[in-house]
Amino acid sequence: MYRGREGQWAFFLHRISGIALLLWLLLHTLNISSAMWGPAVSNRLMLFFHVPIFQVGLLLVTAAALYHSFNGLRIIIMDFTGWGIKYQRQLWYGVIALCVLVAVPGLILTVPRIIHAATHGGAQ
Amino acid sequence: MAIRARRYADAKAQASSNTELLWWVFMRVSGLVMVFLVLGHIYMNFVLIDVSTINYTYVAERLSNTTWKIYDWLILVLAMLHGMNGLRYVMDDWIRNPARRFATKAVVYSLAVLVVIVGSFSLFNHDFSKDLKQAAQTQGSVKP
Amino acid sequence: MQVTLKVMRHDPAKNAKPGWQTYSVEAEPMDRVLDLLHKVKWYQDSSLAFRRSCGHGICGSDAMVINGVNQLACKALVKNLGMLIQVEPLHGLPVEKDLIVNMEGFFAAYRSVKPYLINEEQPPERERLQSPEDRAVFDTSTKCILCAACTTSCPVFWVNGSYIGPAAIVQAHRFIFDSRDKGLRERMQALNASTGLWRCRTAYNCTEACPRGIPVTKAIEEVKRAMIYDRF
Amino acid sequence: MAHEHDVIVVGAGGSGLTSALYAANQGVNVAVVSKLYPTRSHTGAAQGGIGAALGNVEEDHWEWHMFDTIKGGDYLTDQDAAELFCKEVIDAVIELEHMGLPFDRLPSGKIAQRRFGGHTKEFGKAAVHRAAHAADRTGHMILQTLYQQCVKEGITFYNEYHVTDLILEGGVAQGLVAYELASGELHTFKAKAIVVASGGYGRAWKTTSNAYTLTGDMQAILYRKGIPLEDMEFYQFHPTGLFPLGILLTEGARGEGGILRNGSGERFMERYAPTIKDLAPRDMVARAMYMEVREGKGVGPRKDYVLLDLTHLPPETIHNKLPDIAEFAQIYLGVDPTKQPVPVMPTAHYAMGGIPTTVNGEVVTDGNNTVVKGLYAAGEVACVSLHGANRLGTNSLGDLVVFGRRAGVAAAKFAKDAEFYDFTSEVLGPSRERIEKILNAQGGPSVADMRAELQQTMQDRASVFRVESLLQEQTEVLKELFDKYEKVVVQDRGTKYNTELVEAIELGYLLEVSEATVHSCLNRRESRGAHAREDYPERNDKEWLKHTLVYKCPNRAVKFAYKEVVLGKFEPKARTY
Ligand SMILES: Cc1cc2nc3c(=O)[nH]c(=O)nc-3n(C[C@H](O)[C@H](O)[C@H](O)COP(=O)(O)OP(=O)(O)OC[C@H]3O[C@@H](n4cnc5c(N)ncnc54)[C@H](O)[C@@H]3O)c2cc1C
Ligand code: HEM
Ligand code: SF4
Ligand code: F3S
Ligand code: FES
Repeated sequence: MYRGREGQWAFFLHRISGIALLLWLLLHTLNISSAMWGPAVSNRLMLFFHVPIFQVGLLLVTAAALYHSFNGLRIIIMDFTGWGIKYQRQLWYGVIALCVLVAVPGLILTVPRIIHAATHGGAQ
Repeated sequence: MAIRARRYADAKAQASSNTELLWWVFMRVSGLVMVFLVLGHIYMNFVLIDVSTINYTYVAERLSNTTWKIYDWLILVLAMLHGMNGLRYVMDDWIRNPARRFATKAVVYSLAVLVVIVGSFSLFNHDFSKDLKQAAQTQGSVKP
Repeated sequence: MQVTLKVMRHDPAKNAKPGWQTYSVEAEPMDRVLDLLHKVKWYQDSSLAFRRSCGHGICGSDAMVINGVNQLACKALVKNLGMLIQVEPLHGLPVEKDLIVNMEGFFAAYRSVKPYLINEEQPPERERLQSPEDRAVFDTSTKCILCAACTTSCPVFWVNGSYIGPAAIVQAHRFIFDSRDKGLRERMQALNASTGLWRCRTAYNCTEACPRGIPVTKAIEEVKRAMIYDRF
Repeated sequence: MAHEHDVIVVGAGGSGLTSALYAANQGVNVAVVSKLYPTRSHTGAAQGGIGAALGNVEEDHWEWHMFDTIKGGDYLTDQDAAELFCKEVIDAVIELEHMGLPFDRLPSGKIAQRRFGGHTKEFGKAAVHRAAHAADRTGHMILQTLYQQCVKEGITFYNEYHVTDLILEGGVAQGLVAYELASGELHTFKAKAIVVASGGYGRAWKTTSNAYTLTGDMQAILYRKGIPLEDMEFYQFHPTGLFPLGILLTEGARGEGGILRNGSGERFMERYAPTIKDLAPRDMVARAMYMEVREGKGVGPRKDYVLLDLTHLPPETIHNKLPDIAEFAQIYLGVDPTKQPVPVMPTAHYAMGGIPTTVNGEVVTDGNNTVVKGLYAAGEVACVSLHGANRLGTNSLGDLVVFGRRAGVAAAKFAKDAEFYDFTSEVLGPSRERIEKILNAQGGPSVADMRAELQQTMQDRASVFRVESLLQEQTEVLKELFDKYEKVVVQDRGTKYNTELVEAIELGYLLEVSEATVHSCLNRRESRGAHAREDYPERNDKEWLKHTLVYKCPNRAVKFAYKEVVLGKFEPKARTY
């Protein structure tokens, strides 16, 4: 295994999160579009996606979205400014910090909801 | 083998186009726009409400609103283009066998087009207000 | 002191699979990894194959993966590496034997960026003038010794060998930013291709790996910008 | 496999690439055969600069440069070569600039120049700014620029092909045999003209600034074929080798103001060369350093080195003008030259001698300049003789481009009117036998042990100071080593990248050039330039103002002939600075 540093891991994560987002985008679009076929089909699909495992997956995808967005901004800064390259490492730590900063309240908000849903057999 | 250091004579046909440059710029621009769209989307559907309560009615109501139609369609198209081009990079990198790469790309791009079409239909060609009314009639009220 | 040197060996004639071989070598803290390899080759196992020439980081022959990162064996000192030193051939290029990799693809990429001054104007009788400031702009990229440490540290190159690679882009930078050069458009052909510089994902491994201290990623980004500003 | 090219150049250093480039410009088909990738050649290690009387910083004239070259060479320099060189090197530097070489610049935009050892104004009055440079990687930039031009011209390269033989029939060069490292195959090359540009042989000594690959290959191959080697006793030891590794710290460090100090901190060069002090020619500085150490004025626990002091220079000067050597000191000794003086001692550096040639690079076989048809040589491998008994710093890079060009043009012109000679793959025979003998040997000495012995004994008996008894001993040592070499064994019997076999072959070359060197040292009973005989401390113009030609004879004997020194403008005078 090559001992790369921050830049390498930033890239690996960016790529993986991008792919995850894309995968989710496909599922999500189909899921939402199912509304076209009326409430019966649609609600069944949505219920299917409301099982806890998908909920946790959704949390991960959200984390991916956060990381990908913030790191995307880091990349854009590096692409167009000299200091972005100079401080790329610090910027990356900034990205991680931002993700954590946003994720913690998010988790505090959503985890109880998921647990609630899981223990009460769904939101309905 | 002898090495012939030649003038880059066989500069490939692809070389003279700016496609790659333009895609690269597009990735930044679309990314920049999407930061707001996607974070907004997350905020609205994850924080403001409990995702696990989302159901047909919520969706149908949202999809009846023109602003949201445009908002969602923008995300869909931008993310699709951005993500698919990203995936193209990934496929170029990870699938080294030309035949296999071609096949994968064909499948993936077809899928992408399909999804965009389905998504766009649901946004613009489907009258959810009618559906909603129907639903209300048949089921009584639709519980949130 | 006694250090353990683990070398990834591959003899194409004997066995198909590469494998680690371990040697115990007497070493001083100021010894170079190249010295250790020589000690093995000269006094323990002379079949060990690697390239080297100058012995002090100027010819670019002996880039290899040392303790997980690309370095020149002649610039990596034992005191900075510890008692267990692992040496592998560069990643991403076909291994010919032990630590020797095939460099043809690497040099082909180099040639593709037209790595020579392009200026069709008749030069003056004496030297062309260039201010020290103009000269400074591309100074670091002139340091490149074509050792391939950067290109073979690039995660994109590992999986996509047709990527032109940072070394070639540094060479392009060396000329594009030379006030005497007029070849930006010509070089764009190779750089703009789908295997060109837009494949760079700013992973910075190249910058970390460069034994000449060239800010490789910075150079790449400058070339990207130069091309974009040329188009828009 | 068999190949055919009008002109084939052996070696892809500065001289080889220049030859190839100018030969190609003449419209002939050119190929370069090199045992290294071109950019790995040792020209890339040259640091300080290329000397030319551009006069960009201060007034300068080619005559002054010529005088310095001749005086630096202790009047053994051929003055026709020196005159031509000092004129043409000016154009050569301009031409390199036109090719794109990124010289450092003056505020006016002109090429910057620095002072260098032995380069003076007004025939010795004071040091002059003559060395055009690109930081302290001038050689690197020359090598890169020349290779770039070769890429542009589409010259054919055979990289990692090790030349093992030269086909010479009836005084005519016809082709080459080379061993391809990647496959272990032998190849034949037919050529109408061959330019030999394979560099020096510093690896004959233990402490050297030279690359592991500088083993005197083509000198040895031609020597074995009966072609003489000229002035082999003149081997330059560069004063400032990083102690104890031998890695070079450019003279440019002293050009920028660096000072040599002994154990008591004294600037001892003031005693040896009152006018130009630390910028005296290399032979003098190297001897002075040895004298200091001998007199117990050295530094360190064993008092066996001296110090190069740069601490009084502004740190920016060091970082901008000498970045690489600052890094060498930092990496290999852990010494920061902006804060601490750097331990240095002389290191084997440059061969003034080599294959005798005319000013057009034609290889000659005797004192009457009898030419070998179709055979040319340039660069460190050759002896024009521009450097005489001692080369001035920066004159080698100039030599590469000036005489590389002359050899390339002459070879191309010759090739235009010549035909390919007919030979079959039988010519591979001797090379194949040599290789198979090594591969099949059993129970003999190892390459590494033998080479270590050679290098140590050469260091002890034939380095800066020389004396009859030790040299005599060394000839005996060499005879023994030759005997042992007959049985040398290798462990690696493979065909792909058999680098051990290559080292074994190179050891054979080192033995040959060492033999030529030691015998030439023994033969010249005077002290001149880099050749310092303790038993004959004076220069003796009456008997020894002539070039040595050493020939290999059967039974490990040698014979000598001599060649007149071309005199002219400058009469031999005592050499003081
Ligand atoms: C550390 C250092 C610093 C120096 N600094 C300066 C300086 O500042 N100024 C200056 O003027 N001079 C300097 N010199 C001297 C100068 O650099 C050299 O003399 C010069 O570069 C030699 O060039 P070349 O072309 O003759 O040979 P090299 O550059 O040594 O090239 C030899 C070529 O021959 C090939 N070759 C050798 N044997 C074979 C074979 N058997 N088969 C095939 N190919 C073969 C090699 O592959 C290589 O390509 C310095 C030298 C050293 C060592
Ligand atoms: C939210 C805002 C987003 C921003 C700021 C953003 C930014 C970026 C940027 C700048 C790149 C280019 C990386 C490079 O060239 O090195 C990129 C690549 C990528 N993006 Fe996004 N992106 C965003 C959203 C998305 C979404 C929603 C998806 C999925 C649909 C996605 C999928 C990808 C993929 C797959 C890649 C390719 C990764 C690679 O080649 O390594 N991105 N993104
Ligand atoms: S940029 Fe640095 S790492 Fe890359 S080839 Fe050049 S010197 Fe080596
Ligand atoms: S490691 Fe590779 S991705 Fe770009 S920054 Fe360097 S070339
Ligand atoms: S041997 Fe030349 S760079 Fe290491």
